[in-house]
Amino acid sequence: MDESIYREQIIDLYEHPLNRGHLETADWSYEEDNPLCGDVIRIDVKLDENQRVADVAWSGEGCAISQAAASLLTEEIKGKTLEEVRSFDKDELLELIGVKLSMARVKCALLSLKVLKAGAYGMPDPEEMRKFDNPQ
Amino acid sequence: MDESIYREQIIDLYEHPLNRGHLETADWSYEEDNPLCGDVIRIDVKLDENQRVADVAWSGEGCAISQAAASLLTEEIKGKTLEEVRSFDKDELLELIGVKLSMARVKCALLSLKVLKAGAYGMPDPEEMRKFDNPQ
Amino acid sequence: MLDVNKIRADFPILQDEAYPGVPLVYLDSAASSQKPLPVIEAMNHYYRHTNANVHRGIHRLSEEATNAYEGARERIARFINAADAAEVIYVRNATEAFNLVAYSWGRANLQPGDEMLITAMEHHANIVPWQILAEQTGAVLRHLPFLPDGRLDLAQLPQLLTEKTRLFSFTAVSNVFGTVNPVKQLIEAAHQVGALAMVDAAQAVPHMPVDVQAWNCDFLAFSGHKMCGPTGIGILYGKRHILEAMPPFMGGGDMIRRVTLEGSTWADLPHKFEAGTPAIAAGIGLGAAVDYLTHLGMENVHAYEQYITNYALEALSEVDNLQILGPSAAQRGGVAAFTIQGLHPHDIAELLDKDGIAIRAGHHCAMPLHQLSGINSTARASFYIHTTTEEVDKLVISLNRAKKIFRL
Amino acid sequence: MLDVNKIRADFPILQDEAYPGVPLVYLDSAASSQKPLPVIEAMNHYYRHTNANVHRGIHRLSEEATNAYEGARERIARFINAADAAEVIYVRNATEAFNLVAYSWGRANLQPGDEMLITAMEHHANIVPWQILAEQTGAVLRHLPFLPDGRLDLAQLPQLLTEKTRLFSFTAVSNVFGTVNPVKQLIEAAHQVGALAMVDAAQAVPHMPVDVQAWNCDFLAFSGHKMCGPTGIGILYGKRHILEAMPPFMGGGDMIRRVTLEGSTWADLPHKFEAGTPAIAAGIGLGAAVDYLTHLGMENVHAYEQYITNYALEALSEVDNLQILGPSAAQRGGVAAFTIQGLHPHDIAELLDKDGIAIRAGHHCAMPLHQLSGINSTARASFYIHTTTEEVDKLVISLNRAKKIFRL
Ligand SMILES: Cc1ncc(COP(=O)(O)O)c(C=O)c1O
Ligand SMILES: Cc1ncc(COP(=O)(O)O)c(C=O)c1O
Repeated sequence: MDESIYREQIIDLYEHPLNRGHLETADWSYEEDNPLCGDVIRIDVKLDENQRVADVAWSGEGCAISQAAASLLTEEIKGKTLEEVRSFDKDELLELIGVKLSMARVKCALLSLKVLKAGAYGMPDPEEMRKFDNPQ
Repeated sequence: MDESIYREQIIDLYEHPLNRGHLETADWSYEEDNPLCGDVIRIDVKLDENQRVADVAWSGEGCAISQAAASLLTEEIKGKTLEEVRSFDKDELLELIGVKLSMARVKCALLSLKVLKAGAYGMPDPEEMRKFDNPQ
Repeated sequence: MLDVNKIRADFPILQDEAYPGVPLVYLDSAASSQKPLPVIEAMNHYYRHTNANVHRGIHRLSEEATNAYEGARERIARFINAADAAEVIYVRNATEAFNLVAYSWGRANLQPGDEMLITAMEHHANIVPWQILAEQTGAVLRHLPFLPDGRLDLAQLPQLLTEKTRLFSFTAVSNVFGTVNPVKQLIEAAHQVGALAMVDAAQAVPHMPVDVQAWNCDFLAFSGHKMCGPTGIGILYGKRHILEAMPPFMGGGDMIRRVTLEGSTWADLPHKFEAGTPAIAAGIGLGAAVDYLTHLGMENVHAYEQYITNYALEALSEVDNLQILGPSAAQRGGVAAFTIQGLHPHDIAELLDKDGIAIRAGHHCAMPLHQLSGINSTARASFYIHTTTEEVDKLVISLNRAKKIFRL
Repeated sequence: MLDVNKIRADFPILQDEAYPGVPLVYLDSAASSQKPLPVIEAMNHYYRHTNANVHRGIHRLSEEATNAYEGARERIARFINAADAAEVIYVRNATEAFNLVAYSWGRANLQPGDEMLITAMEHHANIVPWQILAEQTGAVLRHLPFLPDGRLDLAQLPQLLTEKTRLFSFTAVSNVFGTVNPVKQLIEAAHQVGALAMVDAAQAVPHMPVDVQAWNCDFLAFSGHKMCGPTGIGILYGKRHILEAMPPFMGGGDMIRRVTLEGSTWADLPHKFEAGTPAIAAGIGLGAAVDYLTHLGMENVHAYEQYITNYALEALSEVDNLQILGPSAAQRGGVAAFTIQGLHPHDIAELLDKDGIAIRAGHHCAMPLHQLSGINSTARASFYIHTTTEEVDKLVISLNRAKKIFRL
């Protein structure tokens, strides 16, 4: 992994985010914040007839890490089935981000995944959600 | 002052206390304990027509220091006026005891004086009583 | 068996003299234990090299402090075999653990007429919070008596532990009698009537292996300072689902999820119960204490204490007119509370101190126990991993000298 | 003026590097201050040479520990000019002080419809306890708003502080805006309507002379760890007659006068509010911190902080698109919270950390203040007696580097 967490790609994504916005007709939308810093992420997802992610958009405010993570995550799950989304692992996302994060920043990175999963499960499953509050 | 707190006189008084017992007809009686150790002292006082201590007796349980102090104190106040009893100072009693006491043991030594004063004031005067709980 | 001389070398204070030429014989570990060097150094190192506020900081020191503090929690959780570090709440001392349960669980759950059960041998920490709670909720506080030898009167349990009982809180080991109570049996009895069980493990966790899952207790309390750790830190263990259902105790920073001027929501466990900047150094110190004891092995600690306690009980039984409280050696922890006819505990403690021997005199925060035993106070010697047979011998010699001074 | 280089030599951590070759620039004292050697050594010495439980022991160590611990209380009392050491209650932190007042005074005194007043710039420690109290008693919690420049909107005080108000609790110095509030005036206003006044002095006692008798506050709260002292200790000051009339908060050992299984009576102040074995070492450490600050002179500490804060505010104002929250330098303590357009506080803190500079990013436990200011979070640099102008210069350079990395 990169030593500096602000590698070019992170800054690029912060400046030019992917899938940023809202979906007019989403199958589900979910919004959640990181109370430690007040950052908020909302994710809208639209499934196709095979229960695969047809389209996804995110919105919200946050630091470069949480914003880049949201871009990378939404890009990654396009075309995945609902089941695949539900079982998408936090380590996969951290690998996509590809920089070494401190514990405090891991929470920033995982905010979008937390929001995505809460939406995918239809509600926050406490056991599942807890993993994001106490990563590793 | 003596270095060892258990000089002969203290042990003597512990074995052979002075003024130990009860008065049949006391003008006042008061009893109090040291909650730190559960030791109790009761003092009965009889005044003469001039408001002087005609007779005094003490009873109760305690360590050698508190018991010796009770003997010395009661012996000392015989013949004193009510006013003199009220103004009898804790340092005077500590001098009578004549050994160097640690803070914890000063409380033992002063228990009988606390009881005597509470009786002499007709009730525990909080300001006056506090001095015994936080000696020096 | 433990190598007591090697252990003694770990404790700086044991290298000191009590008075010039008089070595220190510390027989007061039940009140507060001494600290081995690794514990002192862990805190020293923290303040010298990694001090910062925890949880909220994005800088190296804060990250390191958080890792050290939360890492300690994880090791403490393993030490008592908690299922999850989130079940381990940092408090100031065992006392606060009882108060936390009384204020949070108690007020949310007790109705007038509900009952709580304690025993008559409890420390004030496991009496007074329930008395205050009883007064404020209308619940009734009952107590299970003890037998003359200091064991619980289990025959009376069925009358006292009933469908009305909501909580049974009792000590695992008495700090006066030394009695080791049948913890598992008592917890099962509580659960059978639907009551929660809380264990006062202040005198257990420092001295024997404790496994909260094997005991199946709902709450458990202990203090760091009695187990080679610092003052100012203790633990409330609670089962996760019970803690989660409880309202917070103190409010402030760190225990919230979100605050608005209209209202607030709470953080997840364990933080929900930890308001404000915690005792970070003390938590790290307790982690180091747990490491120290783990390294010795709690089975070994227990075995050594049984050995030295046996030795002490026999040695003390040779002193004329000395009466030891509590049950036989087989059922007790490393404390020996006693009285000597004609010699007040204060005078015993004072005379022993002149020989460098530190014991405690008084009611040891167990006034009801003393009152029911018909005595005002006792002298108490307590033993730990660094106590030697020579020290016990000195205790006996010093007691005999004290008696002589008092012409007994 | 203070000799900052001499002072820096007193702090072991300031001799460390943040990363190899990168000196530590600690600008996070408002979250928790670093500790000078005399404070660290006071605790070290305690654990190595005089550790024992306090108050109850008749042996040399216990006597020495008691003297050290109670002696610290007396020096702390003098430091804030309390009339009597019994008015100084040891708590874990400022947060616990608010909770103690809320649980003890609040529940005994508040009726449905009674009001409490805080301000909109409070730390969560001075919000959440009153919210919980309001919910449990039916009292109403109101707040005094602040102006855009971070000063209190005193024009609204008369509507909000009324005959219904039982308590007005406010911060002396905001931990975000840095605002120094008109403490004396606010206390007088509270007393005029018959309300008690509680001062959050967590950001005041470390930084300026505080005289509780001159202020005439009824309660005052602060934490040891923000004033060169250890974690795990704080102070609740209260006027004697008010504390005496209050019921106890936590129950247990040391806070009782007598315990029977039927009921208990309470110890005198300050012990009535200090249940269980206290944070002895931390109390002693706070005593050493007070000695350290007294030796520097709080007037000097204050003057130096004003100097360095002025310097910092000017230096920061040179950074483009950087916005500082709070009032002008004349009315503020040594904190500078700011935002930079296009750069999130997390990213600022992270990038500064790589240059060895420790600042804080977030809501600093003051969510309502941020919400009302229309921002989620800020970056906060805070200054103390060891902060140099060179360190402030490094902060500015590092901020500009951060902006460059983000192509701003
Ligand atoms: C103004 C203010 N009040 C209260 C507190 C709470 O202090 P503690 O966390 O030590 O209880 C703080 C510290 O963050 C503060 O800055
Ligand atoms: C059995 C027992 N319970 C509780 C306590 C209270 O411990 P602390 O004073 O550390 O809260 C003690 C210590 O004296 C104890 O021996």
